[in-house]
Amino acid sequence: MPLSPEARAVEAVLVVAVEPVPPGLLAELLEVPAERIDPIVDELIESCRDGERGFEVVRIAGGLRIQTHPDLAPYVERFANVGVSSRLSAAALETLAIVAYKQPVSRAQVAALRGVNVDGVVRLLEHRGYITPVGRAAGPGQAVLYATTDAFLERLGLDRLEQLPPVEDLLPGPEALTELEEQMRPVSDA
Amino acid sequence: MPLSPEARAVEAVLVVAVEPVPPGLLAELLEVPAERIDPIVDELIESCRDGERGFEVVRIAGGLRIQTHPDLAPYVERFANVGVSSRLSAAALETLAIVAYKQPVSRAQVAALRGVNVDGVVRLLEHRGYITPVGRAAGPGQAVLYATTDAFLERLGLDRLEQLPPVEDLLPGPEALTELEEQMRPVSDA
Amino acid sequence: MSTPPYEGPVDVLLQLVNSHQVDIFDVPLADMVDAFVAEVASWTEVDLQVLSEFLVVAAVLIELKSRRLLPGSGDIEPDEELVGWEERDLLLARLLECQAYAAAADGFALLIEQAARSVPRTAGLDPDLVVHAPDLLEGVTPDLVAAAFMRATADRPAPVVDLYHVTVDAVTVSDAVAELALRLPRSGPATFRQLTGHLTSRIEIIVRFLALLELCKQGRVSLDQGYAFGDLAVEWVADDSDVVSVGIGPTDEYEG
Repeated sequence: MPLSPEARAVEAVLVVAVEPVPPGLLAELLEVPAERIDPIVDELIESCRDGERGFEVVRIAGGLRIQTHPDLAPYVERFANVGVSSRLSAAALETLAIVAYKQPVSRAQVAALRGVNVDGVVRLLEHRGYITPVGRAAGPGQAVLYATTDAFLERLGLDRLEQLPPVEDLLPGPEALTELEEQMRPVSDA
Repeated sequence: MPLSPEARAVEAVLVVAVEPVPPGLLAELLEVPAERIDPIVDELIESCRDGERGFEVVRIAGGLRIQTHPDLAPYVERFANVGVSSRLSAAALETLAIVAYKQPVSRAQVAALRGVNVDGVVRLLEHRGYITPVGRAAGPGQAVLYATTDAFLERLGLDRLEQLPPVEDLLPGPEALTELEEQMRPVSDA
Repeated sequence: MSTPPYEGPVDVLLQLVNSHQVDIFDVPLADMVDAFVAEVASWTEVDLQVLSEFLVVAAVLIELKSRRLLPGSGDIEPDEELVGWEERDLLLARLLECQAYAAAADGFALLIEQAARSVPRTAGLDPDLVVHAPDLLEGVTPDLVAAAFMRATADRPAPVVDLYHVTVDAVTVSDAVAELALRLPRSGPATFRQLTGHLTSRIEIIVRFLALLELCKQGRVSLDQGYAFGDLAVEWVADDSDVVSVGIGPTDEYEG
């Protein structure tokens, strides 16, 4: 049986969410009264109960999230081991390096530098304990700031962060950024 | 109708994947022969077709991934600060098209076609990960040759490069050719 | 109505060709210059690159046009006429190709727009899932981290001698001169068609032709054309002893 339009919208939001999504935010997004959310969520939870799908929707930490169904854990674990491979990809290593040298730094700042979305990689690095949130940026959005962990230093055989090899700061200056922006300018007739 | 155990396992893996998962890896994880994967994937794709769910499963850049259903874009956009993908300028798109169809191709070859210097645009496209150096031309100068990447396929929502329309289809028809030729013919008494 | 942004001289030509039945060699140069000047007037900063590219295209057009307008077109050397044809063919091919890629670019924009309506899941592993994965940092040294940082942040490549403008498969006139200087004394009189029959690319034929002109200028070969557009008779007239010392002066390299 197809989901209701509201349940589909909630599911879509959960698919892209990285953290559990509070019901209040869902009500806001769907523009429905807060008390309407619970039945919608129930419908969604019901639709993937009893092993109908590979994932389930759960209420957790005051929010909602999608997670793999427990009975499929062996596949997921095998994937985590094979799929992620035993080494970091060049992209992941670059993200880690940026965090190491620029910490504390937000995901958005890393993404701006690398020019791609880094949410998945940051999560992987955080999950493996190489980086950790250390606070929030001042200003609007209050982005989470990340820094490397002791485990990271330990694995690299370092005592202190200062022992990382010095690098010349090659970050493009403001004028280069402006140039990039220029090139990324949308076409005028949009 | 509940999914088959195999389709559930594939779905669980896709839920935790951060980039498209190649079918070969899925076969490995499920310990089934590679040729068994396609029907399993088809079953999964079918189960969320026709707006039954908030997401869809698609074949993209040679792998499989879960993504939000396009008709729910308004909710998703409102929720997620989607990526850092600003629009590409007309110049960037045209350069990308030339690289896509002529790859591997050097900057000089692209510049010769477009009639303008393309260094900045090529750098931008490379920075965004849509094109990448794949080697050097034989002969003097050993120009760097560029080709498109999986990120390019993902951005365009394509599974394989072969899904691009053949360039012959894009050429103006014979009547346009004749017309152009007419225009370029010197006066008859020359 | 909005005018499309100026994307370079080739686009200007394309727009002109597409907009009307404009004879490309009858392009109203004044209109073109006006359009360009209007474009320049809207700039906040002067882009020398675009300016010089425009000058190049304008110069080519003026040359082609003046060649047509000047009286006594009979005075034009037949070989120059030939070169003119080559230019037209190349320009035509290039315009067509540009049209195809412009169409492809429009298609790309559409695909990107459609694809952007779906957002992939990138949440990654469930946070409380216990994964006994091997240490991802195995084999990673501090130096590798530093190198990765340099890689990630080095947007501008270090200044190096950039050779990209050297064309991949350039055929040189001096090569052709050397080859002809070896072949002609042995083969005896030959025609241009015989000398170029085995060549497939247009640029090779043109280069061969320029090489013959070069040799003619140096007095090593005689060229004779019985009638307009007739085949060119080529004969080696220099002493054979010259052959070993083909010291050809500075010759140009042509991009193919």
